[in-house]
Amino acid sequence: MISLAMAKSFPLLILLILLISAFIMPLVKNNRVVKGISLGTMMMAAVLSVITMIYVVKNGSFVYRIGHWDAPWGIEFYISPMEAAIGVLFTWVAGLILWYSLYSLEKEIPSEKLPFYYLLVNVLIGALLGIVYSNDIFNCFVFVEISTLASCGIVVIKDKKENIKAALKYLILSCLGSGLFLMGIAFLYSITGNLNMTFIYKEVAAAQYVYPNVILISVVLFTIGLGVKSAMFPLHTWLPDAHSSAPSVSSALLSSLVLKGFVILLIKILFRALGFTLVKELPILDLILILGSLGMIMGSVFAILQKEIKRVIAYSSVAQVGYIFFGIGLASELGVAVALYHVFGHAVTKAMLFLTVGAMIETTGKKKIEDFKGIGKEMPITLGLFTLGALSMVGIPILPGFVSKWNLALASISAGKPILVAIILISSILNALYYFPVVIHGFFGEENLKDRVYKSKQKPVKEMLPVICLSVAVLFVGLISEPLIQLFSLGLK
Amino acid sequence: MNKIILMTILLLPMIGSIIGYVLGWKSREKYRDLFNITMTGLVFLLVTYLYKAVRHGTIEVFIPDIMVTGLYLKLDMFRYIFVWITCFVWFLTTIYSTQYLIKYKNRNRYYAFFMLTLGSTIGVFLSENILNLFTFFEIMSFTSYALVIHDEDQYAHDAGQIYIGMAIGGGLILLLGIFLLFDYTGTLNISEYPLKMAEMGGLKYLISTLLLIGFGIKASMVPLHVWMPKAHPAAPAPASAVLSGILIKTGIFGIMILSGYIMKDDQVFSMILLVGGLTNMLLGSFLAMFQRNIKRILAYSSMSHAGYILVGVGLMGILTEHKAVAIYGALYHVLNHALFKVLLFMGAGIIYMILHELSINEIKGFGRNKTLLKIIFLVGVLAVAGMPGFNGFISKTLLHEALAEAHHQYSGIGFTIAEIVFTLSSAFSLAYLLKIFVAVFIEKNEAYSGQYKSHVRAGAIIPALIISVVIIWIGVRPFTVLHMLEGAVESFGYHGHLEAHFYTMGNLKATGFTMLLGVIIYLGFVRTVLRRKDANGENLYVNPALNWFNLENHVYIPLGVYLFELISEMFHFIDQGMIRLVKATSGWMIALQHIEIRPDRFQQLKKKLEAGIGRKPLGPIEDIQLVKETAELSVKTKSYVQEVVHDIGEEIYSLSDVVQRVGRNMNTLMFSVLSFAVILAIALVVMIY
Amino acid sequence: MERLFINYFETGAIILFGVGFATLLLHNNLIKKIIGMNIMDTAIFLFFIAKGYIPGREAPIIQDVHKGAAGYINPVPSALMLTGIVVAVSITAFALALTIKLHEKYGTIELDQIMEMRGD
Amino acid sequence: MKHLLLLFPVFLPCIYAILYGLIRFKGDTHREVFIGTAIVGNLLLVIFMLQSNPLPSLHLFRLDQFVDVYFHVDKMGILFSLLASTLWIFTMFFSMEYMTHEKNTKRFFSFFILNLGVIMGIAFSGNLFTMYIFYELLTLATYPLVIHAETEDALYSGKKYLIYSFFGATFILLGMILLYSVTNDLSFAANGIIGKLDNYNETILLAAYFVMFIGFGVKAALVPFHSWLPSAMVAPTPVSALLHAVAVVKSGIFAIIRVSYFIFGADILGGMKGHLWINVMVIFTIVLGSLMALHQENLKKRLAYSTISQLGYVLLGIVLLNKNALIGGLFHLINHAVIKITLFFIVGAIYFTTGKKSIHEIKGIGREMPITMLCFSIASISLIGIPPTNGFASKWFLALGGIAENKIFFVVILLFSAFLTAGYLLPIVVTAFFQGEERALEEKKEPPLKILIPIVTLTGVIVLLGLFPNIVLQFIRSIVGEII
Repeated sequence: MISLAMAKSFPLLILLILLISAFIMPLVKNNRVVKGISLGTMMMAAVLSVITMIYVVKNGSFVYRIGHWDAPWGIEFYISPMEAAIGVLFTWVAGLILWYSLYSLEKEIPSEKLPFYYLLVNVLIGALLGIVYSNDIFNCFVFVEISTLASCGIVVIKDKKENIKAALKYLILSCLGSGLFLMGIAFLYSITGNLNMTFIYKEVAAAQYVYPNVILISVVLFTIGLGVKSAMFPLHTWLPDAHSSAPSVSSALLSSLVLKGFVILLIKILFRALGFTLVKELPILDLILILGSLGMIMGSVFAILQKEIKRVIAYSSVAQVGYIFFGIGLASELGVAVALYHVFGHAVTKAMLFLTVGAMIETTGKKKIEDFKGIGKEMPITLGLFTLGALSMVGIPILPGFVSKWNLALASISAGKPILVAIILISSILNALYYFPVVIHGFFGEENLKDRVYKSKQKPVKEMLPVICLSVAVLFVGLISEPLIQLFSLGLK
Repeated sequence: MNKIILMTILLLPMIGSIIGYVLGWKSREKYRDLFNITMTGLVFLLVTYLYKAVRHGTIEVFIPDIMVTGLYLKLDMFRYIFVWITCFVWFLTTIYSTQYLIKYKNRNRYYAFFMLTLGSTIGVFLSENILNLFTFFEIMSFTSYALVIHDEDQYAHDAGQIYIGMAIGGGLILLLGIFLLFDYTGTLNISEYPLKMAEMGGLKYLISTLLLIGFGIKASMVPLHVWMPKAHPAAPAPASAVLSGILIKTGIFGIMILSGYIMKDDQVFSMILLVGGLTNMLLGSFLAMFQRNIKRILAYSSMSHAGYILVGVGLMGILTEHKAVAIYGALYHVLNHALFKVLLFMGAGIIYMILHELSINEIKGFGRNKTLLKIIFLVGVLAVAGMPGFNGFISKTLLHEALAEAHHQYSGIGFTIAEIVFTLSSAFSLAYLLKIFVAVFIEKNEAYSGQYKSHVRAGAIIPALIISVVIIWIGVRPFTVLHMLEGAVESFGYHGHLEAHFYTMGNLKATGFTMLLGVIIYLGFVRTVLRRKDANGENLYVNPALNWFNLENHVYIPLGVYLFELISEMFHFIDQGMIRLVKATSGWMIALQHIEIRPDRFQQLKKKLEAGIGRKPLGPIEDIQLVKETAELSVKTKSYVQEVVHDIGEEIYSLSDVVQRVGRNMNTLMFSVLSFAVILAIALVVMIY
Repeated sequence: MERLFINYFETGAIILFGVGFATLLLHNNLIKKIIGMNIMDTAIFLFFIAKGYIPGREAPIIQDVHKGAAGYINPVPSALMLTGIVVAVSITAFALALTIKLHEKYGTIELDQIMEMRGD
Repeated sequence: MKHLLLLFPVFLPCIYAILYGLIRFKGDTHREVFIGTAIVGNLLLVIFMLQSNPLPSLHLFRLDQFVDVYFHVDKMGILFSLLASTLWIFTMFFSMEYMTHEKNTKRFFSFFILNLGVIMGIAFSGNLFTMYIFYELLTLATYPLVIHAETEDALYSGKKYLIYSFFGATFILLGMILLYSVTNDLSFAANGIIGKLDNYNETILLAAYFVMFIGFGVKAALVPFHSWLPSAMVAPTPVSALLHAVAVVKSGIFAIIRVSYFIFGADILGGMKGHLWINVMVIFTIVLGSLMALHQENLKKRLAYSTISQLGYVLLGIVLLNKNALIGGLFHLINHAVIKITLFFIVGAIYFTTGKKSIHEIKGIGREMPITMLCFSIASISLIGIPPTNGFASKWFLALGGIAENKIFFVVILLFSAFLTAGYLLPIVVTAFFQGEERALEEKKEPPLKILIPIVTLTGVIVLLGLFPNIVLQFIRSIVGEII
């Protein structure tokens, strides 16, 4: 099939579509057109990514040279099933979030800034996809910087005091992170002389005996650098502020996609550039495991202490990222595959949670958890969707949250660390502790439901449709867990 | 055919109870009374009809698949005696009841339970399967409970509580025994036990002890008798009559089965029974002397007579050659006791029916002019005392003979004591009976001269008359009954009949001696020690035993209460354990949060600040300077200052505040960068070293 | 110790990084913080370029004759750092823009004062 | 194709429940007919399905060895499903009348019907995973019933219920993880699946069993995880009745049976020697339940504690791991369900007709409601275990099982608890019948027929089961024969 054969160039095409279209937007006066462009390009990207995915699954991984220069000089895209799948995830989730934003964004940000917003989103998604696809570390660095700027942009766009504060904090910390990342590249480059991951992999095998410390240092720099950006536990401090103050569409994007982009990059560096066998020997994975576990517990603990609902969900992201690092830290193929799966599961679920919460905040104008008592009567569908997300987070079977917890537990047993199962379970209990009260007080309680009018604040179903699609996606991701995990472990090899 | 009759005997009272209840519902009480009398009469006739069949062979009925293990009924001569006497007594008491209860409330309920009790009692006696026996035993306990508390006053409820409590407790212990029995023998059929139990070792004593406790409670064995002196007087007279006359026999029946079948005449076990029986005999009759309530006296008397029977059962196992005497004696006494005790209770009931009073201090002299009642009562008294010519004499003689045989066979000091006890308790019997009889029927009392005569109705007196006739008839012609008993003895595996001579010189002499002793005790103890003159110069009986050591009040209740409280407390703790744990933990957490951190310093600061409001404050601290300036500005700022003061005081007052502060600080950029640096440093150090 | 002197570029870069970090950490003023950030970035660029520098070689610009691969330093780090500088500059610009915004909203660029004014 | 039939009893009630929520009924009759059709129809469906041979089984969807929603009908499931669907019908009649006093009937009946489906799901689950899902669903679906009154008290109890349940679920999950890491398989098989493995890590297995026992034990009101049950008494009576009789606590028991005998298998468990603590917990459950019941004034609370104790019996039957004990346990599962639901109905009926809740209020009520209280007496006697009622029958086997393990201690505990049972139930009977002022005109105040008929019928069932237990026992024997 011709179209499938052409699929090799699709990743680049996706990037080009997104980035180029982004800069058309400020030129357009009509906001509706801007929205149309944004959604249209995202949908195109989504379709293309699916085709790429199909191609990769059929024909296996491929390398695409940009500008037809061969590596190591030219930049190339390396598309394995993992990358393709993540690409599909990013484009689709972003597409759905954008769809939702069509109806709600204007209520949060001034309409003259709308084109810039969509510009930033397109750039952001393009950069994230670049991080995912690219096989060149430095190229990744550039994309990381672009995405950082763009994500700061979509935080600050609301133009409120706390947004700016949060964005500045985010920016400074991100910048520190990218600094470390760049330093890491420098170290790695100094011993391997390459920036292309495939080549680094080849060189590093020889170099590890000559320069063991350099590899160690560079790995630490990568981990911490990317850890800051992906809110690894004690470095997460920017996240709650940024995520909770941003417009809910931005929060959804940031939480579900942006964090994940950096995690994917870390995985790529650790397991593709350095290689499984090498990394396994390094103590870095233990560090990641410890920090991941800490994040799982402490993120939830912090979430329990919060009063604003968006902050709760933001802290929940910290905990969920902890799961991902936990999976990486297990140093087994299953562990990493499950971590990748959790990227998937968490992306769809968290997007859904942020959007539903956004809808609730939008209609009620309130932020505190206690203000949402009895909301289930006013917005049954919204809270119902929220409940689904919460159930997934807590770990109810079939839903993705459960699947990843289950597999993480199995992986930790097979890694010979059964005690970690306790951490997983404690973390799920803690999850339940902060998600369920919202649901219970939302739906039940005589006092809570007094004076509430049924469906009085419900948004039209049309506007909630993207979220419903996300909920379907949640179920879908839960159902196809097994092939996905297999796909990922395939992609890692 | 016989099988169907057997089933009918069992089911008829139960069905009859329901029909009677429904009849009584429509307030056609006459029909119901008639119906009940007919029912019991019919049952009695049917049982009598079966006599011939049973003489020829046992009747067995087995219905599988119901009540878990199936229903296995058996009627042999041994059981026949119990069944027959039950039906006979019940028939008469039913007639009696129609009269007695005429002014009582809840008659309908009474009859229903009365009939149910009959059915279950028959069931107990008919069961071959020990589980069936237990089943009927329990039903009987429950149905008779309703009879005990019929009056529904406080006394009845108290008595009923002890009664049902002990009955259930005993039943469960019995059940435990049955479980073990079944587990080790694999069978529930009573007649199969002798073979199976023979092979069992020491465990059989555990089993037999459990079973003995279970049955012993019903048979009012010391020290399990505490319910009895309370429960029997509490019930209406006809109910007391059957409780005392028949229901005790269910316990006896169980013990006989235990001794004769299950333990198969084990020496040790029989010895225990003998000792227990003797204790019962002595204690029952001794305590009876002290009582003032007629029914209570009779209840203790029943206890004493249960002892006689137990002695017989015990001797059954101890004797090797002349076992038959003991068996005859025991069974005979079962029969006799049922008769004369029912008679006496009926007499007491008639008195109660008229006077609503049972204390002999109140009713003394009541029966002086009531000849018929006096005669009937006298017959009962003499029968209990064992006067020759009455049935009590026959069985007592047999028992005494058995005891003498045992003495002869083993010749130990123990048996000498046993004989003394036997004689003594017979003497006591006479003493307490004389106490009643003299007080009620011989002494003079102005209040009761002549009147009330018309109140004694035929319905009440006729059954009593019938029983007295039977008593005398048995006393005169003992061998008729002995003939009947022959078959029963065969059930225990002994053949041949007894050539006993009752009216010999020796027996009469012994009886005479006992009687004399009894009279002496009556005159020397009962009349002198237990009778005091009260303020009005009247002679009244007192009961010093009331203040004596009392098993129930001094042992069982305190023990039970303390144990119960203790366990309850423990389990209360466990019950709330989980929640308490959580609450305590959270309490500790909260306490931890409120731990004061250097309160003195901040308190001082706070005080200073508070003092600073409104006037010129002094102090080197910058804050205070600030406060001072603002304080002077306006009243509005004053409140603001107060807030500040409050804040400072509150903010750093406790650990939780500190934590909050730290939390807030953690969100600052400074902290973020710092933590970043720290993590980086740590990671690098850890990695490289 | 000796190695520190031999690799004086790297050593200098690390020291510079430390200076930048300290500036970022310790200063309250946002502008100073951003300057610190820039110093750090510069340190990294220095470090990276030092990796590509080989003493005694020429810049990889062909003048007159081509000296062969042995004659020039590694051009890749230098090229990369060009990109890096661009990125750093853009971030600095963004950070400064935010600072201006903050100043508009809060009237100060001292971070502790901004943090004091919580909420509204 | 007929395997698909299996889905109907499970999912049809869910559809009914949704329909019930959507349809606006014209009158009460329509409504009641709808509910009736749903519930009776389900029973008929189950019976119809059981006719087919071989018994149906169905993989609804299957991702791998673990995520495998698998339904399978076996005798154990039949027992449970029939028990549940039968008792559901009684409860339905009862609640139609009873709920006229309460508000929010619509939600009540929706969830009432829904729960039936969930229970069917539990009964027909073919592996632990499926069961776990339905088990969790049960928690969620019963929650609205528990907090029906929506008072503060009710919400508090509901919270307690949820917290306990989810702690339990977490334990179960932990157990499943441990188990799966050893077996790689979670399907139920008659003699356990562990026995088929060549070698296994006994420590992990023991831990898995222990943890799962506790996890499922939370629903089965295992001491010390029981205290949600007495507090859940704030729910309306039909709910309490169901919670106690079949829906929640029995599903816990059922799950423990599944785990013990269909995953581990009696031999393996017997060999693991880890039973001491479990036995201790079970014994505490038995004694604590009856002891605490003695202290309760509120009738429903008394019954709730009684349930704890009786569930202890059933658990005892399960953990003793021999045939007789298991027969006793299973039989008691049925008996207790029938007895307890009757008792609850009666307490509910008393509340419904007179508004009385505690013991001291009901003096002499036996005169006003003789039939009802007669039924109560019979049920009480049966619960105490006095022959010839069904309660005795099951205790008989339990005790035999206990003795067979050479542990006479268990029997002593059983009997002690029976004594306490008498202590807390008989006073109610006595108070009702034999106390209180006798009124001149005793007017009968029997509850309405819709309440009375279920009570009387169930009492009839109790008596019948006591007199002729062998029909059921035969079936239970065949189950037990297969799994031990």
